[in-house]
Amino acid sequence: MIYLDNSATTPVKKEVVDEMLPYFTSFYGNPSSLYKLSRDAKRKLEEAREKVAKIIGAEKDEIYFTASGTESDNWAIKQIARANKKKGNHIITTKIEHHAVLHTCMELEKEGFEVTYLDVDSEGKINIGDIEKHIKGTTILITIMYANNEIGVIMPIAEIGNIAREKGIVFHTDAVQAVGKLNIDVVKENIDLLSLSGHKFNGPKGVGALYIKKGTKINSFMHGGGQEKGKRAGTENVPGIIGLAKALELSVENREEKNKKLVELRDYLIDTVLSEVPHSRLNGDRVDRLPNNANFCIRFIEGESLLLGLDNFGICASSGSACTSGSLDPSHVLLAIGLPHEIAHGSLRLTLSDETTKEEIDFTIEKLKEIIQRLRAMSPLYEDFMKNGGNSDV
Amino acid sequence: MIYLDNSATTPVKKEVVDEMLPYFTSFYGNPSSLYKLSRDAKRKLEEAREKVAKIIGAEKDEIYFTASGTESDNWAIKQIARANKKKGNHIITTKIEHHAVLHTCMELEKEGFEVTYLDVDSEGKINIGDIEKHIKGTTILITIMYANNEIGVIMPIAEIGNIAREKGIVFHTDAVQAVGKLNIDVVKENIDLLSLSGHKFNGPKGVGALYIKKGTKINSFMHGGGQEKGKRAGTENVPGIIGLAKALELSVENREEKNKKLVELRDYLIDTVLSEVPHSRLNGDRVDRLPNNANFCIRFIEGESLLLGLDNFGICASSGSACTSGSLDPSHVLLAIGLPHEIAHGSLRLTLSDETTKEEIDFTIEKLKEIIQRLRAMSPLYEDFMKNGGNSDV
Amino acid sequence: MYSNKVMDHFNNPRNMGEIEKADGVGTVGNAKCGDIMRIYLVIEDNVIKDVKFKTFGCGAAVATSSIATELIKGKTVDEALNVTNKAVMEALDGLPTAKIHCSLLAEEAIKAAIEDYKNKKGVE
Amino acid sequence: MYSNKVMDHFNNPRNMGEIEKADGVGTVGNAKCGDIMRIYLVIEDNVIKDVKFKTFGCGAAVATSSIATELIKGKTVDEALNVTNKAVMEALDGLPTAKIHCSLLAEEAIKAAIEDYKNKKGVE
Ligand SMILES: Cc1ncc(COP(=O)(O)O)c(C=O)c1O
Ligand SMILES: Cc1ncc(COP(=O)(O)O)c(C=O)c1O
Repeated sequence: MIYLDNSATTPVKKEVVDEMLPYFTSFYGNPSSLYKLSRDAKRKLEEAREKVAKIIGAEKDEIYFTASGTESDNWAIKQIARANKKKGNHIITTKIEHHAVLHTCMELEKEGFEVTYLDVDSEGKINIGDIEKHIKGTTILITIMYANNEIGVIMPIAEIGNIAREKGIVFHTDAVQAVGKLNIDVVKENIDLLSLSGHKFNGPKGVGALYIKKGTKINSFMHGGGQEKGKRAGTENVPGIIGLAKALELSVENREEKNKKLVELRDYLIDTVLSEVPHSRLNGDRVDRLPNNANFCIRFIEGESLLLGLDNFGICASSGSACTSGSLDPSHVLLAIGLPHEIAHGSLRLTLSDETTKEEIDFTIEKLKEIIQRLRAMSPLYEDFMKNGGNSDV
Repeated sequence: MIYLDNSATTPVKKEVVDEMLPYFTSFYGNPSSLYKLSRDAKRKLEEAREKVAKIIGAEKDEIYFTASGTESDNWAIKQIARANKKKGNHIITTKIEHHAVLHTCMELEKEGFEVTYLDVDSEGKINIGDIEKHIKGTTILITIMYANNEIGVIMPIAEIGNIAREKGIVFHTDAVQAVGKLNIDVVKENIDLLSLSGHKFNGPKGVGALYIKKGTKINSFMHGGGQEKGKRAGTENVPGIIGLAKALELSVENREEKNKKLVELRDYLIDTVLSEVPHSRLNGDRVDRLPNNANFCIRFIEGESLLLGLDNFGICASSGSACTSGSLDPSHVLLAIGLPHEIAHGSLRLTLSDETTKEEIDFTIEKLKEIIQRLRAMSPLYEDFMKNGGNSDV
Repeated sequence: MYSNKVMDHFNNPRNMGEIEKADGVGTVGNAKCGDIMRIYLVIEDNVIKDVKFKTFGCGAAVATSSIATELIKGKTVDEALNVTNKAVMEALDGLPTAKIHCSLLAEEAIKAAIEDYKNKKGVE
Repeated sequence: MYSNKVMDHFNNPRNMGEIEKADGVGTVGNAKCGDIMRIYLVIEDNVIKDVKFKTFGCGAAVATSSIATELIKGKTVDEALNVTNKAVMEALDGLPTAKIHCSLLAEEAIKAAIEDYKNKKGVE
């Protein structure tokens, strides 16, 4: 099997599982309890908090563990908005956020909040000037992702943070795809809230975190017991949290070196596909791009067929975000960068890990070409295109 | 170590961990993805849903996985209330609910909902007539726990369900302490929503479920991707869910037999403590009681000291709910059954598992008596009591 | 998610291709929605002697086109008109709910090709 | 959560007990809040010759009472009056935030016992 869907989820590293295991069966105490069994769990929990904090430049007690990137996004956006309702009702975000942000914003619209969804250009980039233009007296929150999950584009977070801080507006970033891969410093980048999710960096599924800068006015989202300093109720997922922290620690070890290798392999993949597959294009900015993301549109064929073809050879890939599969509409991200529907349907995302090899990439490209040829031979769109002289290109 | 805090949390059974393990490292696919790796995860996920459904008498697609009992409670209560706001704003609950229910209800009061907190009697039981008395035209939700986490009292759920159904009011029950231990049938008992949590029945922490009867009008709580039929966004905690289902399956195996043994041991514990520790009393109804719960008040001493003393001998116990430790107020449950503060401070909860042995109970009682003696010798309250002739009893 | 039958037809589509001088050609669907089906028919004595298809679309779209060509090959035009999307689905051992529209598309493609044949015949 | 020092004083409380004919007895706290401390003093020539305590309360309450008796034993009354809750906490290598009130209680118990002594002396 060749796993090239590391932005959808990642395997949990063996070292991570080993670190978690004792907390299922041996040190299983409820961290809120008093006895030694629980104090051991509690200590490890706080160590995990410290590790996570350090890696993003935060303080230990600014980290709150949640159950997913989605929960972190929901908490941050809904409860900042509701807590600051008296100050204003306007939120700024972009058109290419993950659904965890977009659908949450739409939900807030039903409650009377006003949301500006910023456009992006054909490379997926926002115009910084646009943010300033849309800020008004009622703007209480800017939520813009650190890096996009589909087309890999990295946003100018420090610049956005600067503007937000200057204007006194709370700034949240969904960094689910960035944490572990990019060097993040919440202080230098003026980030007030940041979402992350364990399963995106070889940690377990079902555990995430929200960084909340000290002093930020936010409501609780989960009410109940006094866990997480009374801000997020629910018995702590001790093994999950330990796993998340361990995985994050591993992911930043030799990060530069790993990223250098990743970028090389990614660029090799991109260059080869673009040169060897006719009528293909790269989606997302070529430079401000996650080191492991390649996203193409392959004209005249449809993404799901391509994925099924690849699956026949044990190659795992995706077409748009894993979350959007199952929907009939093509990805909102690809539409936002201006692709027509029929071209957006033919998108292919390959996301690498630092264990991906050149051999795997070569095999994938070889199979990709075969499958594309087969599907194009079957495609009435390709037939029409060729009959018309084959010269309108993307 | 002697673990007698099984209502706070439980160890994950080895068979459960074994079932989960492959889904961390081998079958790690995102269930929303298309390829075989993910289809395998998805299939197992749906099997888990089916298992859980069957055990509580529900249909497979009435089960939604969440990240905790707390999340299930928050979702059920907040989003039933908000979805039915136009019908009315009145909620009925009891004074002895878990904080996940109580604090959620209090939060709703801030939004303009009106909440009736029903009294309980000295045994922790509600008066069914009270519910009927408090129902009015605006009542949209009754939320009453299946069994209490502190004093173990079991509520007359079928009777409550009957009333709710008759009056057309949605009925939610927090069954976090009951699931796995008691025989639950959501259809026969007319339950519309039911919360459960994996770590209470030897499953993992950080995973729970909410049963929502088909056709119930409820809003989503977590917005984002289309997981859980679009009702609860977030990448599914596949290993956690698999673990929850496996643990639940194990917990109902030979349940009657296990419960019979548990009740015997529990009663032995209760009888021995009550007869051998002067000035002790049992909290909670003696009959309608969880098979594994014993909860005492030991006069003239304070609970934390007692726990520290037991911890010195490796005995894990609690005083009030694990979640309420850290708070300075004595348990709201003990106050609700009418205990004065100073007596409520001296509570001790011992919750057994089917692996608890008579030897462990005997050892615990022996140490308990020593510690109580030591603490009473240190207690100015006991000094005063003895000087006054030692004859006002609980 | 897909039955083995669907995957078989996706991987080994029957009657895939183009017929240069077809008696009827029908194209349905819309690239915007991600599915286009085209069916080519050769009809002699009111009987479908040959049929080919081309499809742009998901696995289900390919498989429904493929099975549809099998279902109508050798049938009379009237019999072919009676092939419903339900028959297409049954022949594939079912489809996921989200993919039922593909079977409808296959039914429509057959009808469109036959209509084209009838129009052309009418003109002759 | 508790330092080793706290646990040591909880497990081996110093000067625990009662003094039948104490020169001063102070009781502070409230059973409602879960802590009561009582300190017995024997005072000669303005020096605390003996001290005992009884406490109903949590681990921190027991430990702060215990350490407080150590801190004042042999001290003059005035020196004892200067023992602050901070000193009590430091002597225990710190306390969890939620337990700081116990150290205050210990300070108050000392003061109450000395006040009782002064009152009694005044009356004599
Ligand atoms: C009755 C009851 N409800 C809810 C909860 C909360 O469940 P969880 O710990 O999974 O958040 C608990 C346990 O803590 C409980 O005992
Ligand atoms: C950018 C982004 N935000 C949020 C999420 C949601 O995170 P989770 O899957 O942990 O709910 C994802 C992944 O699915 C993501 O890629």
